[in-house]
Amino acid sequence: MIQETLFLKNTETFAESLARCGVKYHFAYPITPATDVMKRMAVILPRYGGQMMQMESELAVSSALAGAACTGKLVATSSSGPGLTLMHEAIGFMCAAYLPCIVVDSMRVGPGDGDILGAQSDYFVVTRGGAHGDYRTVVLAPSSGQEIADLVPHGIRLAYRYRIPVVFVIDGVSAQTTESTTLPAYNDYSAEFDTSGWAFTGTKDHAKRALITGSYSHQDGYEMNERLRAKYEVIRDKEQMWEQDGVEDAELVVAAFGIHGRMCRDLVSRMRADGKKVGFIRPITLWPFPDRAFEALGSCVQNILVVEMNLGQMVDDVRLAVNGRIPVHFLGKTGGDLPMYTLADMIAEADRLLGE
Amino acid sequence: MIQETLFLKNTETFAESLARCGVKYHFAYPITPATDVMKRMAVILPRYGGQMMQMESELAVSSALAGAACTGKLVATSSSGPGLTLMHEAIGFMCAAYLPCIVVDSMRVGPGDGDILGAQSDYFVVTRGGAHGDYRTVVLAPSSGQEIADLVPHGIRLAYRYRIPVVFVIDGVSAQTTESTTLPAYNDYSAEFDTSGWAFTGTKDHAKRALITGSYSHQDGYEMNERLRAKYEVIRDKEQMWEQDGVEDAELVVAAFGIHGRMCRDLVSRMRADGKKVGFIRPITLWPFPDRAFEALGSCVQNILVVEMNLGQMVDDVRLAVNGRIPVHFLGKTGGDLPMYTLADMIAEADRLLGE
Amino acid sequence: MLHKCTISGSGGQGSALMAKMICLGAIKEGLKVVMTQTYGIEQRGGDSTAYVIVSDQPIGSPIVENDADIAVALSSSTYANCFEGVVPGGSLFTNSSMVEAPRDARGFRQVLLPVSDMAVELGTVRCANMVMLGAVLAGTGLLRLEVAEEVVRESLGAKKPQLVELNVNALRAGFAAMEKEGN
Amino acid sequence: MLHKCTISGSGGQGSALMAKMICLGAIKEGLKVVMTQTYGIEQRGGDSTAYVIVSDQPIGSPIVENDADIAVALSSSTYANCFEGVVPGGSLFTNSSMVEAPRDARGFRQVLLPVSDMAVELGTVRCANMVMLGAVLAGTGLLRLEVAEEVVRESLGAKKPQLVELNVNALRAGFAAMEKEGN
Amino acid sequence: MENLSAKYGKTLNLDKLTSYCPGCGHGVVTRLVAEAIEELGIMERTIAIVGIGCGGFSHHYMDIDAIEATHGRAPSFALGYKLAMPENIVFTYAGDGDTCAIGLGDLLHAANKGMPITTIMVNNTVFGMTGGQMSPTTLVGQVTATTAKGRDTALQGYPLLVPEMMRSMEGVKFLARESVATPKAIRKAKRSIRKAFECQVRGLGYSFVEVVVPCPTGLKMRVRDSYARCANEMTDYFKPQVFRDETEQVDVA
Amino acid sequence: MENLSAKYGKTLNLDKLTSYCPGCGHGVVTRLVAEAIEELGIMERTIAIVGIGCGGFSHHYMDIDAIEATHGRAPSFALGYKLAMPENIVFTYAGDGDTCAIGLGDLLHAANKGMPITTIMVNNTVFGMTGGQMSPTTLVGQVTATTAKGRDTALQGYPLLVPEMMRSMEGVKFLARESVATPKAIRKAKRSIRKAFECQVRGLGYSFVEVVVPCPTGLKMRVRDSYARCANEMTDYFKPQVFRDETEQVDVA
Amino acid sequence: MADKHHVIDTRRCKACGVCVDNCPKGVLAIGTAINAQGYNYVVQAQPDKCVLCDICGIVCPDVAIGVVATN
Amino acid sequence: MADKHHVIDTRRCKACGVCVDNCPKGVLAIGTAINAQGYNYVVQAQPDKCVLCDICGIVCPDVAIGVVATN
Ligand SMILES: Cc1ncc(C[n+]2csc(CCOP(=O)(O)OP(=O)(O)O)c2C)c(N)n1
Ligand SMILES: Cc1ncc(C[n+]2csc(CCOP(=O)(O)OP(=O)(O)O)c2C)c(N)n1
Ligand code: SF4
Ligand code: SF4
Ligand code: SF4
Ligand code: SF4
Ligand code: SF4
Ligand code: SF4
Ligand SMILES: [Mg+2]
Ligand SMILES: [Mg+2]
Repeated sequence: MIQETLFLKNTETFAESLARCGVKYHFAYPITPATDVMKRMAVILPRYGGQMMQMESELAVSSALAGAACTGKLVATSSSGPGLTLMHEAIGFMCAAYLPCIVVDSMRVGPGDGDILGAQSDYFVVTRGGAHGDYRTVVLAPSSGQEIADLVPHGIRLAYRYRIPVVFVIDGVSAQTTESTTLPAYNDYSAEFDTSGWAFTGTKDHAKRALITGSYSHQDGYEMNERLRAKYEVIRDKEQMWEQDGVEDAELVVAAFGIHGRMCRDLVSRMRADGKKVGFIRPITLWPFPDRAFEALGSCVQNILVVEMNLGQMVDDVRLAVNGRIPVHFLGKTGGDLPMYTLADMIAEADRLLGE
Repeated sequence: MIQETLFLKNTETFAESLARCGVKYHFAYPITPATDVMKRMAVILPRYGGQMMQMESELAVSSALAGAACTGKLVATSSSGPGLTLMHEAIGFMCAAYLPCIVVDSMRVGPGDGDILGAQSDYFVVTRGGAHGDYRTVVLAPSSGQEIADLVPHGIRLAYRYRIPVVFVIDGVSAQTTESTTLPAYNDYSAEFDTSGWAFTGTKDHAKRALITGSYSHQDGYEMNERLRAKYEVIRDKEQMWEQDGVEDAELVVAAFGIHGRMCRDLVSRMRADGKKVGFIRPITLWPFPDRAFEALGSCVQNILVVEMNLGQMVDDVRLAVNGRIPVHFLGKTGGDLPMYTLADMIAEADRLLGE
Repeated sequence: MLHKCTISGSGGQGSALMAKMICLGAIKEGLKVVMTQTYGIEQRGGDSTAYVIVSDQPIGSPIVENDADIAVALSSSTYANCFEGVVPGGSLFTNSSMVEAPRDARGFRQVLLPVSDMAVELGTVRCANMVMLGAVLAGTGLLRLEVAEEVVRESLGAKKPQLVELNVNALRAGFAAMEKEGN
Repeated sequence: MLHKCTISGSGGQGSALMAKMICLGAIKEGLKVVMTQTYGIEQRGGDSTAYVIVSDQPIGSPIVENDADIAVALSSSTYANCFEGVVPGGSLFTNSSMVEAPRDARGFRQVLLPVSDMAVELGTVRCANMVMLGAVLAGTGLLRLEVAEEVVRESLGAKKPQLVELNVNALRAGFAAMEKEGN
Repeated sequence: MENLSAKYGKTLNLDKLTSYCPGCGHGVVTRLVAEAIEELGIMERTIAIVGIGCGGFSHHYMDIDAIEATHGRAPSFALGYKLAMPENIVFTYAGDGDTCAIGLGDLLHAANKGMPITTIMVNNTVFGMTGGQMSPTTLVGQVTATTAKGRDTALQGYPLLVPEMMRSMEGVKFLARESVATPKAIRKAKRSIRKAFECQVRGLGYSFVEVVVPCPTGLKMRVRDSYARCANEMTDYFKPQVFRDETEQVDVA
Repeated sequence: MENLSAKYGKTLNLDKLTSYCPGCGHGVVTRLVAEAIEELGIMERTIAIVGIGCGGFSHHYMDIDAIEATHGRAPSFALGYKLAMPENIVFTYAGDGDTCAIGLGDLLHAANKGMPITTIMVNNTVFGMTGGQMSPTTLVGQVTATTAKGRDTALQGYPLLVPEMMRSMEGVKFLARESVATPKAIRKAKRSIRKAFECQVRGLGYSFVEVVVPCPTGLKMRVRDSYARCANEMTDYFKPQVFRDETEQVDVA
Repeated sequence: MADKHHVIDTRRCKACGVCVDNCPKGVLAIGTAINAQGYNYVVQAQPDKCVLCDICGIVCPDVAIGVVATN
Repeated sequence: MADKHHVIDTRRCKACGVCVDNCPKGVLAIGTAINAQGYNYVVQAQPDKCVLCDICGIVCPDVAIGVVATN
């Protein structure tokens, strides 16, 4: 496939980007607003010598994903909140097992079966893990079609470099947004990594390998967790990503990811045009959370406003990052005909805080 | 059943306490170190006119639990991390649906299938929810057999007062600890609450009721979440519980829950005996987290040490509660032949911080 | 140039398709577009609204925030919301076959057209969206009619050639009706 | 009075049962007890260690932290850990049928008894734990032999009466062997 | 304007318009269920536990208490409910995707437990609500949103025969597959659905009815063609039949 | 000291002692699986995907790559693996609890997909590893840790017949139930296990063997009694038989 | 014998045509008027041919048509 | 015909007795010595009765006994 610019739903952009960057096997179960990823994968993967396999539940999806990941090949899945909930067991397993894979979560409103419109309510489960045990996955939060296409290669590299599941989250509104995106030419990024040292491909060229996450000795359990802890420290240290603008002299910094993060650019340019000292930080990695962006904020910053499509999740990480140095405020909701705030809402709240 | 003192495994104490306080239907699937709860329930519940129903998976367990909870009757389940992971979908559902129930989680080492010895690694999933959407459950963390017996009535009342799942967490070591406990005489605490206003018992005495957590209008989704938000605020405000000692003049406060919290009593008395100004806070409700205990700490406190059987989970809530006012340190591990710290380890670390 | 459009109807009326046609036409004209949408859970019968932003400048926020200059209400259930979301000076195109008691527009123009009835006459009520699209083009100059026809041909031609003529006729009928209505 | 006991063996050797007998006996004597345990995932064959704290005062921390004054190693796989966890002045009871090369104890007493072989002679290797319990009682005065016998009778009598005699004999044999060994 | 409530009685609520697509088979099955409840006089003690899918709307059209379960778990919900409230009549109602894709394990265990609950599985060979993807019952060669070239047995296997899996379960006391392809088939389906409820009312054990129906939208077909397909290809493979009927025999409750 | 490796070859690793209890049926089945792999000469390209339960230890005794799957999901793991690496031979090995309690849905869908993978289900009518609780295959009246008065069909239904559920699935090409109750039964079991692997090697489709075995510990029985029960009560209900054998017919791979 | 008459609930009809296809007497047809749902609801094009067999009532997925007994 | 001999791997034996029960010639018996696993491993109590039928090898769950061909 050559580089080309297409007018696509962002779900389709995920499919195209993943396939063009090397994903060969995609496992999924239908769920709005994520189904378009698997639909397009079903059509395009065979062109790359791959296959989309529809499974009969998200449990089966994530289990097949884990099984396929054991071969070292690049595999992916896509779902939405209720489906993701059923995948946490396998995701935690893959973390324990050092298996790379890509998960796309197109977030919808919850809890319960929830509303198919978008939300950002999976922040906690993707950044802290929805399963038992201590583990983390890398979480990337693109905010536009182009950023999806641009981040996918990076996500694949992280997945293989650290042998870890990488989760892309996008709210359902953005997922269903259709826009023009330049898709990359075909290049299998996973091919940069040698998996022969660990993949479970049969004992032809290596001594017996066993993937064990449970019936080990107590001591092995301790050591596995210490190895994980060390890996997470490295990732925390090296892989924080964010976009920011106007923070150098800002009195107010707005922090948001995904669609609200995207809107922050307009917010800052509009408010700056009115002479207001406003900046923004848009986390791109939700885990590792870009603490550094917040640690670096100068003493000019009097307030931070966190805007989310949920009842307050990332705001915890912002508070932890600033550690009491700057007051952190929250604006969030989930559900509704427009399940998010408008730019006008955000500006109004920013103005209120500037006036305080 | 009359009040009596028995030498029981704490898992059995859970079973006895729940049955004596009114639980009629218990659903479970075997998993170490939680199986003894269901085993004892199978034997004793019929004496109370109830029944233990073994299901074929934790998904089925939690679904049957939700179905039974719809009748308004008092229902419970018990499991351990890997099983709990499969219950989050239903727990999130019950939160959305305003259904009361009791969940006992006897935590083991993870991630993956994990080690059957104890851990406290489910802190994040129980306090933030392991499923999609914004929801919370009440989380109670007893630290001894007697505290289990004493907290169960309170837990049942919270479950019905707020119509919310109440999760009891205990690490596997404590779960398998055997000690003498005074069990209460039979009293159905759920009978204090009238469920006829909401239970789904057929339209004989009420107009059609429908339990809907999904295919509602967008606006209904928004309103459901706002109702939940308001309820959670009330619980946060009213229901924080903790034990503390020696904090008034402490230079160092140790914060821990469950078994480490229990050990804090010894730690403080030993260190105080050596003239060291040490106090402790043992959260009993993990959600709502007892922020107030930490907000009230005086300026004498120079350091807080959080000790956990995990890689750092509750420590986030302590940091959020003190909001940068006091340095917060962490001592934690998971797995190993002794999957926790000894009193000696804890005292050593406390001494180090006092010396800093 | 900047247009913000809200196009709404109940499921099966094809409001999303109508919006997509606008996008594809605008791309043909070298413009930037972003389209977002909300919808109900039902395959048919639920409400569905598509938002389209068309501009000759790069587009930041993809959301039409009750500031549409072009609004379309194909069904009565979506009418109220649509009505509230039009900016002063904008245009609201109302399907008067379905909206029985249209409100008085203040500060913006409201066009009442019985596009469902017109569609029935053309052969099927399903092409009401295309009738409406023709009317919107005539009423706002958002795109040229030829461009829209080209889009219809390209998107339906391959898969459903038998539908092309029907839809082109619908487009033209809407366009003509609007021109008659007095642009 | 305060005793901290570590009782370990491999699965199927009954270390947990032995610990529980101690607890039940201590309760009979009006003492406080807490018992904790670690174990492997296997039903048989894995290692299993029980910790018992017996005291006439309320017990805080339930953990025996390498500070046992009474330690029992029924199997060779648990011997090393057990050996490390004895306080100066404490006693380690080692099953010399299984532990082939016992280490030199420094600062504490080590009792070597071939309890598995003794158990085989008594009828089944399975009662090695009771032989050991008898020895521990004789060697430490933790409980009176009669109390232990009562516990055996009460816990086995109801369900498995045929086992009572076997286990009481094992207890007595261990007790006697220890007394002979020179208390 | 006159409606048909004089004919159908109280269970059906005709004030609410259905949100099913024109021609959707769920409409017929929903009505048949309501008729069974009405005729057995159990409306006030009947609880619907519906799955996620278009059939999830079914309870809106009946004046009975209802629970929308999590996806695929309705049978387990029903078990829990029935244990706690055995005097009530509990049925699950869901599509093929909910019942036999994600829900297969829960379904078969509930059936095997043999407790008196009733399951109605509405098989339209497709995931209707999510837009027409392959389901376990999709026919060989059938084109769906996720099988652009038709279901391929090499990768996706053969359409799942659900009641056939319950044949060796002793606790299943009424077991049938029906369709709504023709007026005659609908009359038969009505009889089986009623018997399935009766089986529960009489405490005999578990009862299951699969109903084969068209989903014109999911199949992207005209309504007429979708009914023709139901009468031919669909019922050729999913053969309507009463596999077991113990309502004719014993009486327990 | 001489061991038996000269007899069994390279697949079995006799340096490691098993962690099974004395007399455990897993020991026999593990050996039979190793023998099949050895005899077919596929050791280097065979991958074990084991479940959670005592059988999870089985791979430790074979020098092949192995994956310990999450509880009950081994068949789905195997599907994913096989899709990505069709040239390898993938089998799942797990107990009745793993395979047909929590794993029933995954199992049946994997079977129905008909992809060439192999499942060995070791049925000891109990959850062995967790201490002898009821499983779906627990016999009627059988006392377990969670059925103190014996399995009661009113609440717990009848023992689940798993291969019987696969009889109507076309993609299942080898389907059998065997036991290890007697030397003769073990010889038959060996043949079926070998055929199940052969079925995959030849690319025919899905293969499944249930093996009925004793779990003396879980049943709290003497070893001798547990074998007698296996030869009588267990195999009376779980009748050993080859339900389907298409290895005799076509050849695909 | 009860008095019977034929009812069309035009509000509910979705013009699916199933009744039209199944009426043994060719009584029914899709109409041209549009109801509030936007459908050209069904009409009795030839009411006198109707034999009140209620086949339309049996097949209608929307309980929009059928024969009602007035007792 | 290959030369065959009987092997007992005393290290592996768990004294389950299955071979003892199945040996058609009554050759085997549980011994009194204890192996490192703590079991009274099996012995050939009457070695000369052994017909090298390998039934013990077929039934042993621990690959601890059986007949090996020396070729
Ligand atoms: C856990 C979860 N996964 C996926 C979905 C998305 N989903 C909604 S309905 C449905 C299937 C509908 O198919 P079926 O049960 O056949 O019902 P139909 O609409 O065809 O009647 C799916 C997969 C969901 N709501 N929850
Ligand atoms: C999600 C989850 N639930 C429960 C368990 C506990 N568990 C471990 S093994 C097992 C069942 C073992 O039974 P079976 O599969 O029959 O194997 P056996 O030991 O009898 O061979 C269970 C329930 C677990 N590990 N994970
Ligand atoms: S999508 Fe299919 S099943 Fe759903 S309402 Fe429409 S026709 Fe019925
Ligand atoms: S518990 Fe049962 S299945 Fe597990 S190893 Fe022991 S005998 Fe075998
Ligand atoms: S009652 Fe019979 S004849 Fe009359 S319209 Fe209906 S189907 Fe036709
Ligand atoms: S079957 Fe019912 S909904 Fe369909 S056209 Fe006839 S009356 Fe209308
Ligand atoms: S080979 Fe045959 S005769 Fe010899 S010991 Fe074994 S079973 Fe007995
Ligand atoms: S069958 Fe094997 S393990 Fe059992 S006694 Fe005989 S040799 Fe030993
Ligand atoms: Mg369907
Ligand atoms: Mg088993």
